Amino acid sequence: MITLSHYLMASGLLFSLGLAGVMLRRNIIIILMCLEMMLSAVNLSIVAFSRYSIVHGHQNYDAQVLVFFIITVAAAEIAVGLAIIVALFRSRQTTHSEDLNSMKF
Amino acid sequence: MSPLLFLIFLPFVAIILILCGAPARLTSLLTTGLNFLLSLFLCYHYNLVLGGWQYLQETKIVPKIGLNFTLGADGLSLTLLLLTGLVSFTAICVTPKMERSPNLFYCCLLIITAGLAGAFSSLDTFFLYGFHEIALIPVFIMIGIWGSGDRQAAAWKATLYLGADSLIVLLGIIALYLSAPTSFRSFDFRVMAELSQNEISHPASWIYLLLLAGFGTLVSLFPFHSWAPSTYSSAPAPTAMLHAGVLKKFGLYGLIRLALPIFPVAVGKFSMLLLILLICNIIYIGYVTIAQRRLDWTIAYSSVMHMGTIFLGLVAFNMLSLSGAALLMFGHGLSIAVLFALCGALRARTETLTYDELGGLAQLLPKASLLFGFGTMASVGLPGFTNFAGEILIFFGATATVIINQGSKILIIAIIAALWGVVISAIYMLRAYRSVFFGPIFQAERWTNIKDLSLKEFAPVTLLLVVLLITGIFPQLILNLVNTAFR
Amino acid sequence: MNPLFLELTVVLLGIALLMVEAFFPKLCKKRLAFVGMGGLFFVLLLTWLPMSSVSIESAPFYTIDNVALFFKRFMIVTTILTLLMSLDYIPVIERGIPGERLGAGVGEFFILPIFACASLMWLVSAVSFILLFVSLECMTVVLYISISYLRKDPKSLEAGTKYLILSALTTGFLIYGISWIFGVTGTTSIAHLAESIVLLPASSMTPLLFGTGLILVALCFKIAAFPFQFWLPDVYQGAPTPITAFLSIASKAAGFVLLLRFLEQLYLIPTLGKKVFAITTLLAIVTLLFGNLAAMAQTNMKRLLAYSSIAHTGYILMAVASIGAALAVPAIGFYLVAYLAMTSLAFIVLMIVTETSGGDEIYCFQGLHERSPLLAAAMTVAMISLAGLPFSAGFFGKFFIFQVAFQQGHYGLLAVATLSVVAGIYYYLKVVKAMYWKQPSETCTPITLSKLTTVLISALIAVIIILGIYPTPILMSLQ
Amino acid sequence: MQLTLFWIFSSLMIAFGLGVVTLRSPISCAMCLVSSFICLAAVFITLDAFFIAIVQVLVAAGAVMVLFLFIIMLLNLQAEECRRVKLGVMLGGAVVVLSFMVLLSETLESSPQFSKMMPPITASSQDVSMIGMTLFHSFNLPFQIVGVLLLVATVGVVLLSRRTLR
Amino acid sequence: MNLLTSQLSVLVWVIYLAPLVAAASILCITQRNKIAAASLAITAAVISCLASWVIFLKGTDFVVSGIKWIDFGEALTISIGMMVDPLTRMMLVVVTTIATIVFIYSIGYMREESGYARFFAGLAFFLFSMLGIVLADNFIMLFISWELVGFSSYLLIMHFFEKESAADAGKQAFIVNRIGDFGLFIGILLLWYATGSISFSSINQSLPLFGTNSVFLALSLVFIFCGTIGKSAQFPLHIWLPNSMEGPTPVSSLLHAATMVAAGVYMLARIFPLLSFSPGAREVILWIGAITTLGAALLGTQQNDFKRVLAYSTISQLGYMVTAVGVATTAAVPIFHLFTHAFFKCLLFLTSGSVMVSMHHELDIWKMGGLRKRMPITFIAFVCGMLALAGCPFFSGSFSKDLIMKFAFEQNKIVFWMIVIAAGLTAFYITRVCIVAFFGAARTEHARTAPESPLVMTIPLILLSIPAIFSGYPWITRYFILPLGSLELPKETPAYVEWIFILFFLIGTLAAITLYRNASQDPITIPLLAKRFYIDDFYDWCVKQIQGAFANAMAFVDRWVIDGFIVQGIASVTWSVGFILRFLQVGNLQAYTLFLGGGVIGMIVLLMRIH
Repeated sequence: MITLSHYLMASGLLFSLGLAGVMLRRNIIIILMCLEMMLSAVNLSIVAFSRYSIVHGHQNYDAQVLVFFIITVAAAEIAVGLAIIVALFRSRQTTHSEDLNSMKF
Repeated sequence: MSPLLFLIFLPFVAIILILCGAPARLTSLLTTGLNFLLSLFLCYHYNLVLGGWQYLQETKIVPKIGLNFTLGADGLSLTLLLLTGLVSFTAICVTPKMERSPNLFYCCLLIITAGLAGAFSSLDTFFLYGFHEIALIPVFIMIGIWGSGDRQAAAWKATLYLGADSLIVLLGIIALYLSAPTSFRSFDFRVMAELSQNEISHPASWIYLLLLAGFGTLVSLFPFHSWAPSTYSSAPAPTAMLHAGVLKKFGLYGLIRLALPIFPVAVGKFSMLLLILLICNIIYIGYVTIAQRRLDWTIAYSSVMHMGTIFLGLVAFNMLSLSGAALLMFGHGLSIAVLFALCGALRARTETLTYDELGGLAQLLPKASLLFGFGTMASVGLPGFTNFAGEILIFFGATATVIINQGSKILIIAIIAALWGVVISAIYMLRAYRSVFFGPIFQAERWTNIKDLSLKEFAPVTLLLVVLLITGIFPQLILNLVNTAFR
Repeated sequence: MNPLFLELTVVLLGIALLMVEAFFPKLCKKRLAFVGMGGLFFVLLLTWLPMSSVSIESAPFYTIDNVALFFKRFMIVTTILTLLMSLDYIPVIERGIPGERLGAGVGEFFILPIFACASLMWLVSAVSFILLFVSLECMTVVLYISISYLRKDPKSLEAGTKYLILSALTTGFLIYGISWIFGVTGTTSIAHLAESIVLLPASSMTPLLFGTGLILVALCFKIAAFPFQFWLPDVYQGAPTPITAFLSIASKAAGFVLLLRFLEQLYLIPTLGKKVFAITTLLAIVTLLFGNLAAMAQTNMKRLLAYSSIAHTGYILMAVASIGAALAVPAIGFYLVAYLAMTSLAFIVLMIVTETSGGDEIYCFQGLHERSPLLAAAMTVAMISLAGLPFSAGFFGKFFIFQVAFQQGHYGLLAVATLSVVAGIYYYLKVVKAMYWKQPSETCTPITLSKLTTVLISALIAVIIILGIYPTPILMSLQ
Repeated sequence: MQLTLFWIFSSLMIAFGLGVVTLRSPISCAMCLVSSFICLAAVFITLDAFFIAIVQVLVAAGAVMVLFLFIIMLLNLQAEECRRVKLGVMLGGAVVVLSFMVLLSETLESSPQFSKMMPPITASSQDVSMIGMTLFHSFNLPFQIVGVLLLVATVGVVLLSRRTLR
Repeated sequence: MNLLTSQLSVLVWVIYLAPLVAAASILCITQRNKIAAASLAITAAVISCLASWVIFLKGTDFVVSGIKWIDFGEALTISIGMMVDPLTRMMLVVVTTIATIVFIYSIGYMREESGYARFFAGLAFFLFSMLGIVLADNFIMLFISWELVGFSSYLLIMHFFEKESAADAGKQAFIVNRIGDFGLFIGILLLWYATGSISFSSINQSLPLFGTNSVFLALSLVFIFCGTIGKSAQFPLHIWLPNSMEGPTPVSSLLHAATMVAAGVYMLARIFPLLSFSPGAREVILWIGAITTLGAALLGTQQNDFKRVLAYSTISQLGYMVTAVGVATTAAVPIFHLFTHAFFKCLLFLTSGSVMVSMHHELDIWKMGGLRKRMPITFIAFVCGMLALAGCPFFSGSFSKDLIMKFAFEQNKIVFWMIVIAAGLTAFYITRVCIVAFFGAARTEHARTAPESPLVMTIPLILLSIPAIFSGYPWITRYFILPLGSLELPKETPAYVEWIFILFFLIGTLAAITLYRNASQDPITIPLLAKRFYIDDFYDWCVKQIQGAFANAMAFVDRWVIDGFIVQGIASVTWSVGFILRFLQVGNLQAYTLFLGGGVIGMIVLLMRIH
């Protein structure tokens, strides 16, 4: 049977993949995708936790609402992020993170 | 309302007036003059028979932690307040006309004055500390703008060194505060001292060491002295006068008020260390002073060296030596102010203070030479000047301690070192005097337009010297005041 | 009254202004700002009304204790100051955004902080991870937009992007942490965290720590503790100056409130408390060292203030690490208030100087004293206060923090802090040095200030000095 | 049944995730992401979280993906130009990710609570209505805040993405 | 004269303060006016002098209750207290009388010189300080006056400060005196340590307090004696006195011959009762005195500078007095020589001043010659002084010297022979000066045309010649010296002692006459003596090489090790660390995410691992 740790491991793997993408990719759009992936991974673990902790006979809906919020917030965040990227691309003609180096030290 | 409050707030009022467009020099002169007269009056009005703390006033600041703004003065504070008034007044008198932002200069001087007045009249360690540190920035600004020589490096060194040092003091004060049991915690040093006497608190000796290092640095105790010479030699004359003359005494004041009465055991335990350091201050710095080739550096180092003698007075820790130390603080404050004032006047005229480039100025500047001579003699401790009386008392006091301690060897060595310091100071001060003022005129063609001291330089310095002489001939005037603190 | 009305009023104010902006685009933007400030001031006054306890529905999320009330006021004041600063910043905004006509898009610059203010007010009341997450994100989104507001300025966009990526990344960590805490304890409430943890078996400690670590990372990111401070200097430098100030003050304060609420619970569990205590101490040490030492060689004023902001995080972390002392929370509150006054003063002067000398490097401050004595004096007061010299608000702040740290026996931390303060004196005085020692360059002309700015600057100087002498009101309101 | 579904969809999810991280073209990445999210929705279903699964498909896989693709098209982004791969960065990233996973697995092994079986749901309740109840009743305040958030985001997106402002 | 003690006290105050008032008035008011300055100073001196004579003639001992200078009750009370006893009275008279004469003489001597007012102010101040020493009833007042005397000496030596040599001499005098005072003050502290008192009377009666600790007593007294070594120019601190001849001649005469330098001996006389109980201390004193006597006499034989010869003779004579302290049974013996020496040495210096004025400040005796005829009064006065100094029988000096030798003969034969030889040398060198300067033919134009000095200078010479001849006779010593103590030897010395002394005097005189009659240059040159035993050079070397090198090394340590290496080192290390730390902030988003990831790992690991 599937234990909680299966789900958590799957979520963890997805989270790690997202993290790896954020750290290793240099295209900001793809970084945003990876971020989105990380948030989804979190959703998975929350849902898993809620499913495995039965309250009054049903799963913890508080957690599911949290997931709902996360999805919403993530969407908003991505929207704003993409808007910034559009503006950035318009002014710098790039979405490459290494080109963002006018301020350092 | 305590009259001491006026001493602190008058300068601030003056600053506001100057900012609003009042003539800077006149306003500052009036303010400091008024402060001087007020402190003189307070000294006169102080009830010697009653002794203790007078002119008390208490304002609660943070009642929960026992932090109050308490003003009050005893003889020692009054003496130092008098010194503050006198030196700040003369410092403003001798301030030359300057091209860059004169208003700022006077404001800075006034801030230092107010800080000093506050430091010497606060009974709360917090404000004691705070008021003294006010001077940090004005000094920084003044050295940077109006200093001479390698002024930027000097300003940085002084500010950072003293900044670090005052933090150590702050830590010491906090440690002291926390060492009292919770319900008795207070920043009032009278309470702190009482607690130690009742042995309610358990002051550890490391607090004493913190305070010693902190206050010691301010007094340029070896090996924490290296900020002092460069600062004093680079600072404009009025700044150097106030800093070396008065501000430096704050460290000693702090030690007398905090470290010594609260940690009698630790003082005894570490007297060996302090004695060794003060011997270094006298002998080592003495010889460093001898090696100096410039007037300003010589005077600056000399002020470091003289602190050793005062420290001896503190270590000996009896009524004689403490009174002597207080007297010497007063005398040294005035004499070093005289020397720096003249040093500044000379620098303005000759643009160099190197011995090799000077000589025979007495023929061109008889007044300056006369006053400098007096200053020199005061500084080397000629009888008739306050410094002599102070030194004598310290020596007797230290000897008295030797009697009590059944001949502590290191103390004896320290006394001998301090006595030898008198010789050393004669060596370098007389050489300085001789190199600058006597002998044939060096490069006579350079000094064709040189002018002797004007009245505004001559009069204030003379005032300082007259006070030095009066209190030197009648030291009991000061001692009566000071003794109220050491009874 | 119901405290929720406070935020509601602010939100309504923001929406109303948005409407006005949308329907009357020709309206003078300054009026908009003044209405916004007026409204916020009104809400500020409302906070002194007696508050009813919050309704049952929102009770698990929302608290209105002293700390919350205090920081609500704090946030409102910060926002008002930001708006005041923005008034002087209008020319820069106009240059910075591509508009069809002058003044397009300026109005929103005044309105967005109001929404941020509302979310911050929720945030400081949050005692549930859910409210925490939502309101934190709300504020963050506003900041994303505001930081990249000057679209013609590549630096602003670059800063926005960096903040976006890094902040979103930490959001990921935050909710991952929240999910772990929820998974282990079964609760999303911060206020009842300790109660739930006590019931747990010992074996749950590791996952709990895993979650705690992740949440701490996110909070440390907000307060910019080392090694989570990397975004900060770049973002500070690139963001519009009023937003930098807002970011530096409000966002940091909010981070600390959350940290306090979270750690207060953890400290109740002895085993956990010790670990967290050690971590906070360590963080304080490295943050102090990094912030202060790295600032020493800095030549750009905005970056200098950024590093200084990191440094101040270090100081406040000292107090967080000493949370056991009675005065710790008031000390943090006071420090933040002091930080509010001095940082906003510094940023205001910086903004004016940047505008008139065309740069935010420290050398642009040269001879400021001769160009405008008031500005120089204001900057000096700000620097003195930031450096923590008496009698300035910053001094009392440091004093209280040193005291609580001493009380808790953090001697190593104090030693590091001492070194830091000295380094701080150095780099703050670098500015003072430039203003006073140096002569202004030939091209620099005297600066004339508007009346409002003069009053604002004088008021801030007065606040810094008064708090430097009489800090009690602030302390009292946090006890 | 559930086991099989879990294995299939979670492996697919990971695989597509890997695609996002490794593929060069942004469009491929976006497609992988969509696929990964849809697999995730399927995994949600194995957890009896039907509503969330639907939302996941609608919002994440639908709306967000459209947004991504739209932007990629708008900006006309081609495959990421080849820049020098920084070995240090790769190594650092690998170390961080690997240690993160090590820590995670360590955490999972540390407690017996993670190896418990999925408990059966006893109460018969409607998923959506429960969520609705929770959302609008006890989570009213956060819900409002999310509203404000969306408002702000809208304003922001308009401000940032218009070529010129009116 | 029926004066009450209180009135006498007032008189003492008048004596003491009149010169101070004069000095202060000159400094503050009459700096520009030559005549006013001179008359003020002279009036003060005359007032002091007359009052001193009144006190002397009155002849009562009393204590003037002074003001309390420092008052700590039991612990320490220092008063400006004065006492009058025979010793004081004698010294008062000698000091004020000679001072008055020299003051008057100075009008003539200084008339052409610059700094006239300053000079008289200095003289008046000196007189004040010297009277302080004489009148002091305690060690601190003595020490204060002692220092002030040193200061006025410094001022007066440096009178012609524009001259390098004068400026250096003044400085040297002050510093060397300070070194002596260093010892003196240690001595005072030691005595106070033992007795708890600083007043002479109680110290002198405090012998029981020392008990058996004779080493301590000897040590204290030797330290006290250090003051004498400095002030009275004893070996090895004698070098300043010859150099101090850079000052105007009246100064040399008054300060560096007659009064100030004798203060050291006077102080020893003050504590003589205590001293007489410490054979150890007296042994030290004795030897120092003897070495100084002989050494200075040797050096005197090879000096070509008129005043320097006199300076070395002064050192030598002071050596006699110090030796006398070491050998005599009462203080009267050294004081007796002090008394006679004061007059004849003052006289000799004044004649040298008279010669100098006539010779346009030429001091080399080899550029003089034949002055006997040009300046008869000066010559006669000089001869009087010379004979007194050389110890010619029937002149004052012979009485006192003779006495000292007899005492020395009793005590220590080696010392006896040393000072006898010194006596012979004394006769030799002073006769040499006399022959070279006053006899023979004039060697320069100045010498040929040298005029006799004006009356204001010659009258003091004549006045001083009288005591120079007669002050040793018993009918004078009866009033001046005998009240101090007996001059009798404990037992009869063999008569030949006196003859040895006369013999050496004759040998010295005759040798000088034979050698230098008609000599145009020095027939003997002994570099060792001409170079003053190389002691000055040795000191110069010490100051330059040892003290200078040490000071420079310390300065180096201070500048480069403490300040440079430690202080600035810490600062720059801190700064550099900051500078390097800054590079963490690379500005690259990817790096930041990596660091952040690292931070996360670090945080979690730490949380899990810390216990």
